[in-house]
Amino acid sequence: MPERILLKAFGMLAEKMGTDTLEVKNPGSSEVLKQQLLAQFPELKDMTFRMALDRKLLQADTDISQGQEIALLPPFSGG
Amino acid sequence: MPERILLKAFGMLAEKMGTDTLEVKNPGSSEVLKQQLLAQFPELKDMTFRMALDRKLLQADTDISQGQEIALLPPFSGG
Amino acid sequence: MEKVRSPKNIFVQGPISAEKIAQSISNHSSKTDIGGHSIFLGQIRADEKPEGKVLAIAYTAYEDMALEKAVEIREEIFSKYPLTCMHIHHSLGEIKVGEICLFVFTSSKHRKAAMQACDELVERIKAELPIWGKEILDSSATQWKVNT
Amino acid sequence: MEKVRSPKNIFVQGPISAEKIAQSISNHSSKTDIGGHSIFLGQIRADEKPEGKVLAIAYTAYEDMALEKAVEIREEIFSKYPLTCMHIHHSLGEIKVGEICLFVFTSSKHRKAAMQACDELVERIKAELPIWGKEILDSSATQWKVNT
Repeated sequence: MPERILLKAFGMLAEKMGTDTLEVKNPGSSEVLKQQLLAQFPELKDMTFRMALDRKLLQADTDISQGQEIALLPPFSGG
Repeated sequence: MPERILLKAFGMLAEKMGTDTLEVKNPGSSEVLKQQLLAQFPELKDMTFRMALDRKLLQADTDISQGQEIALLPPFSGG
Repeated sequence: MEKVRSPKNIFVQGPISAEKIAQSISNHSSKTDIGGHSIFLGQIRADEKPEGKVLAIAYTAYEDMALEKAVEIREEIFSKYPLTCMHIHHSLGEIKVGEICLFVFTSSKHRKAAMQACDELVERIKAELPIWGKEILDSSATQWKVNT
Repeated sequence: MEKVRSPKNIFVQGPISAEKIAQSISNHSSKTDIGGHSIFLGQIRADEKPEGKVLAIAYTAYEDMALEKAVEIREEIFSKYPLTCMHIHHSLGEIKVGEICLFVFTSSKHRKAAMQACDELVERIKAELPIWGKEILDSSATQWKVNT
């Protein structure tokens, strides 16, 4: 049985994707996941966003293990 | 009749002089007035203070006219 | 031994009231080593946009990540400045024009530390906490806020 | 035409209450061009001196000169920073440890102006206003405060 991972989307990204949670097959790394998402949601291509793994911002391509929490974060605008 | 001027003293200066107002004969300039005060109140010699004329700090020796308000100001410590 | 801080909740549902701010100030009167408090308040502005005038901002956050990041920021600011206290409160939900959405409060023995820490905290909150504001306009359009 | 400002009273008899601060914040909720408020509060510290522990500070001022100078400082700060509002309140009389003796409040569209103006105001108030604090110690001695 392939690993499934849970994605969370926030702000404008969740709005564009039409959902704030998404369950996908674990593609193994954050960069592969990103390419998959851009293929599935072409509207993300025009948007700036970063990814977080287990609530830490990713700075580079990173392996994803089962049970980890992935999030898609548009530019912050608190305050 | 010689001109009289009114002096105001504040903070530690008023405490040392034993009064917060003093009427004196107008000596004509702030520097002469200062020397007169140091002679009359020797304890002022060890103290740092500035003078104000009509509520403006004096930067240099300044003529004093009748009716002007002279004040003796120890270092500020508000806030 | 390292002091372990559990993530303190910084989020408040709805606007931050002046009474809450007053209460927070009063709570510090027993801390007699404090000489200065620095407070920053963020208030919702009725900005005029091409699409309409801002009536409110609706805030959402990735709360777990924001709380973890807030702990990290707190610890870094505490180690950088000699502070007595530091408090961060950010609103979630819809906050109307004129209401307060951010309350940052630092206290120290001498004023400089509180002031510098407060400035730095506000900058870091805006740049590093995963919080998003959606502007609600009088044209009933909405628009995602962009921090500058 | 030059706007003539009559000296606004900055002095308050006794300590500044948290309720007064809350009221002042609330008064600004109708000013919908404000995005940020910066507040500084000075609180009396229980400093330990060789002669005893501070219980209170008794403030006196050359009020007429202080009010004239405060007008000058206000005008200079208003011309330097794009501020919406600026308020200064300083206590006179005896203020006990833990109580608030200085309340400086600036507001602006964007946060930087309010924060920088608030810092500069506090520095100028301490350096330029003819106000004196006499520390009342638990040994019942008194000692004139020195600003550092």
